[in-house]
Amino acid sequence: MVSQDENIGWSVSEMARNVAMDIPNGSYVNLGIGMPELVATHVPVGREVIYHTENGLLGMGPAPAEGQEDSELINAGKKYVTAIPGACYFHHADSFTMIRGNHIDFCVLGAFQVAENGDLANWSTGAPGTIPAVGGAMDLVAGDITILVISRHTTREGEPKIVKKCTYPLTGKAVVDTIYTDLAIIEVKDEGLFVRELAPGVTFDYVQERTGAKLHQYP
Amino acid sequence: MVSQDENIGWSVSEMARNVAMDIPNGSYVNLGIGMPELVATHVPVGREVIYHTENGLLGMGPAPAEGQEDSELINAGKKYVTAIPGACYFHHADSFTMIRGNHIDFCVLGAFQVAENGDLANWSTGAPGTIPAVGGAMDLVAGDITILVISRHTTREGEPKIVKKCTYPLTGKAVVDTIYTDLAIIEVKDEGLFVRELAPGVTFDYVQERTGAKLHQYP
Amino acid sequence: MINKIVASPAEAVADIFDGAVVMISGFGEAGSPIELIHALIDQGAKDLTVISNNTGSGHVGLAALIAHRRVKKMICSFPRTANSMVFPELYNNGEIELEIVPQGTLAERIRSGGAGIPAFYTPTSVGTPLAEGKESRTFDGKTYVLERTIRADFSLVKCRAADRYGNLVYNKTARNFGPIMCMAAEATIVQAKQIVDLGQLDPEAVVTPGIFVGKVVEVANPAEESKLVAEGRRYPW
Amino acid sequence: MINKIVASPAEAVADIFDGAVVMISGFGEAGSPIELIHALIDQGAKDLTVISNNTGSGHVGLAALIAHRRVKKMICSFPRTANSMVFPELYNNGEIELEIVPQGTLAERIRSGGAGIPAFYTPTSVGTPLAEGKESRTFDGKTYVLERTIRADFSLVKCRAADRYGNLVYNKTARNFGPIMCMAAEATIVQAKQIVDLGQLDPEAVVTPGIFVGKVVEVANPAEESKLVAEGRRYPW
Repeated sequence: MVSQDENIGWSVSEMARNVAMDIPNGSYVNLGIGMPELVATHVPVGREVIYHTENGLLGMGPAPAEGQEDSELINAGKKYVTAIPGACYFHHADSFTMIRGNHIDFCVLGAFQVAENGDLANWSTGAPGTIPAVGGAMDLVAGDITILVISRHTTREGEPKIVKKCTYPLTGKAVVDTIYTDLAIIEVKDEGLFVRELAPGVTFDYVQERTGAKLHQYP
Repeated sequence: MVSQDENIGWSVSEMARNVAMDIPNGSYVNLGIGMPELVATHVPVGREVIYHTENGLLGMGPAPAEGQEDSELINAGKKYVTAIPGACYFHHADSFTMIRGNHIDFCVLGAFQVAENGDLANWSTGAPGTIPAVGGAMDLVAGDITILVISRHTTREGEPKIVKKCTYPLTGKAVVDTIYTDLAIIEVKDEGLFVRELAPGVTFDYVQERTGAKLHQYP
Repeated sequence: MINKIVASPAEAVADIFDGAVVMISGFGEAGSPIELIHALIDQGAKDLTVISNNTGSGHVGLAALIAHRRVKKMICSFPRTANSMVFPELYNNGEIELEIVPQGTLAERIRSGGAGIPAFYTPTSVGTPLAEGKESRTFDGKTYVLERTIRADFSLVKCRAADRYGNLVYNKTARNFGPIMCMAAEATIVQAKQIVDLGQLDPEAVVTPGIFVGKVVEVANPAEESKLVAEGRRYPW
Repeated sequence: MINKIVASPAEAVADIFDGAVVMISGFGEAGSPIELIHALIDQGAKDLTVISNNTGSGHVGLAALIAHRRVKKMICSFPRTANSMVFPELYNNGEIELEIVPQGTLAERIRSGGAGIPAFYTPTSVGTPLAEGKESRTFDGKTYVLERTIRADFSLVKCRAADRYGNLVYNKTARNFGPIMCMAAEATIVQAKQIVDLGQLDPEAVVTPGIFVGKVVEVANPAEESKLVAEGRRYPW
């Protein structure tokens, strides 16, 4: 465990922007609950991105104005949302066809742990006494959708979240493509983890010290 | 081969009426191409029966008036049809869900041969040089839909169509429930073929002579 | 004449028997047939196996059914939410069984149940604890698990509008599991916000063809689960 | 901005390559994208594997594509109809391959191709010549055959209306294989009778969500195959 200076690295908003910059115009994107939801607000002007929520809506828009909430128009996190012009509704089997059948282009997810081979753990800490609840997490990573993980680099306790091997129960094996943390953008390759970009003022060694797996630099 | 007096037995129209009488109010029915189509015109007043055509329509109505034909509103036999109020359209996978998932109550089919165990052959004569063409025939009999066969008792050449074992390629094994011919109504039971009704002036022995399998009488 | 319309939720759920397998539509409160569930509580059937994405919240609807000890086993993808306290308590006390299924696999198992498909292969859950004990197989170099279909004795479903043939249309994301659950039960029971005359539903826009529906009851002003929970209401009241 | 609309059928089919697997919507002439097929004939791609319920009629549309020796293999449920002469002749001469698939199995194989399901079990064809050589298995005392998914490089589909996102609605029984073929191809190419502004299609009534569609071209007055056949027309004219 190595402590991390709170004033170092990207803010959550900057992390979301980093993800958004990697999503091209015309993409179909599923955003996980929590931090991933912020990505939608950072898509650059001129890019049109269509959001899928697995509970049956393609063309999800932002949260409604106060007083306009509709309890039958929600996202996968059960928050009130809106639908853009050109949206459409469908049932759950069709919705997961879009996921499992690789029609979605990008899925942005949070993580408990990511292993150096791309294994993802984000559904259960496996702690005794917790009730298992998987939702759509395993479906989202089961196809060949590009999986982008957005997460703080370490846990609140300073433990690395990027590890050699996940200790939490897996969501999927070798599924993560890119990891966006407050310290770096890290790509998962067959040869291992490669740092693509460092946050301002952050060194490679600083990131490596807070990572449980070996990092590589591009030549 | 035993010749059959053309003036003996039910007319095609009466055969269709016999089938129609066995279809209760509220049934969902798929009618095969040809003779089965006649059944729709014989449903007794007061019964409401809904017709399914596997090319994506539930609530098929009669043929349109001349000049009202729509090349995008056809039945499985590719004939022009209409849609009743309360009809709906759906795609082919959903349509065969209704069939394979046993949601249809009755399917009325023609036959080349029916065996005493209920085997049905109605898609191919297996003759060399013919092009195989199965359509939806095998799907219609694959579930547990009640299968009603409407057919002349013998071929044009006087050969029995109800046989001990089908010589033509099968459409399905042990699938037929009741056979409606010009001579008799015959039920397929685990114990064999049972004659439920004889056409006026037709004797059990007359039917047995023109049948390639043993018939039974109800006690 | 075909007329699937019944007069009350009580009449609609009258046939549900002890030990029945019951699918209940909804994703959270959206699409949850709360009046049918309350009628089922009044009706008294017990030892139920319930298939629903969640386990309800507060002490109304599905959570109330569970609280009344009517549910022997839940099959769902996500049994806990912000306001679910009933299920966690019973589960931690060992008073209710749980089968946890990935959401897309749950949807596909239900859909296949309606489609006469007894089993299918899927990539979801491969390499995870949820694939343990499941048969797996490789197709074209990728590993998949074999999943069996699910069918139910009854499905309880909420929709926006219905006609006497049982044709249904839904409202926004309240559609979710409704259409596939209608397909996968021996008897599907629907509460509709509105019953319309035959021919009023656009035949191109019907989502659930009437063939998948057994009974329909109009509930013009369904309760909103989240409001009842916020008010601390408990069923029966 | 997302804009899937292209200017002409020729532009829409420009990428189809020799040896491609191509799904073509339609049940007989209903839903057959005749202008896209004619553009494909002009474009010249050959050695195609075509998946379509039938094989066309007369010497237009799919029958013309076959007549021009562009199709190496047909996968279909019913290769002969009243006015189909091209396919039977080539087939009897051994000039075209045929894989015959029961119609519901064909639909489900296509749908599963779009759904990421590599294989499923079905009761259809058990005990018949079409099950020969197929793996079978018993579930709950009933026998089923294992069927593999089908996917295509391209799907050519006809619909009634589309918007720039590729959302589609169909017309009556011309819907048939269109929605599932849109799901099962790497690139789906659609001819729509009408292109409408975004938001003009009712989000509750969209049949094919735009995510399944790559390119859309407006063909406001599509030819009617049966009329062309009755007139003895041949493509190209």
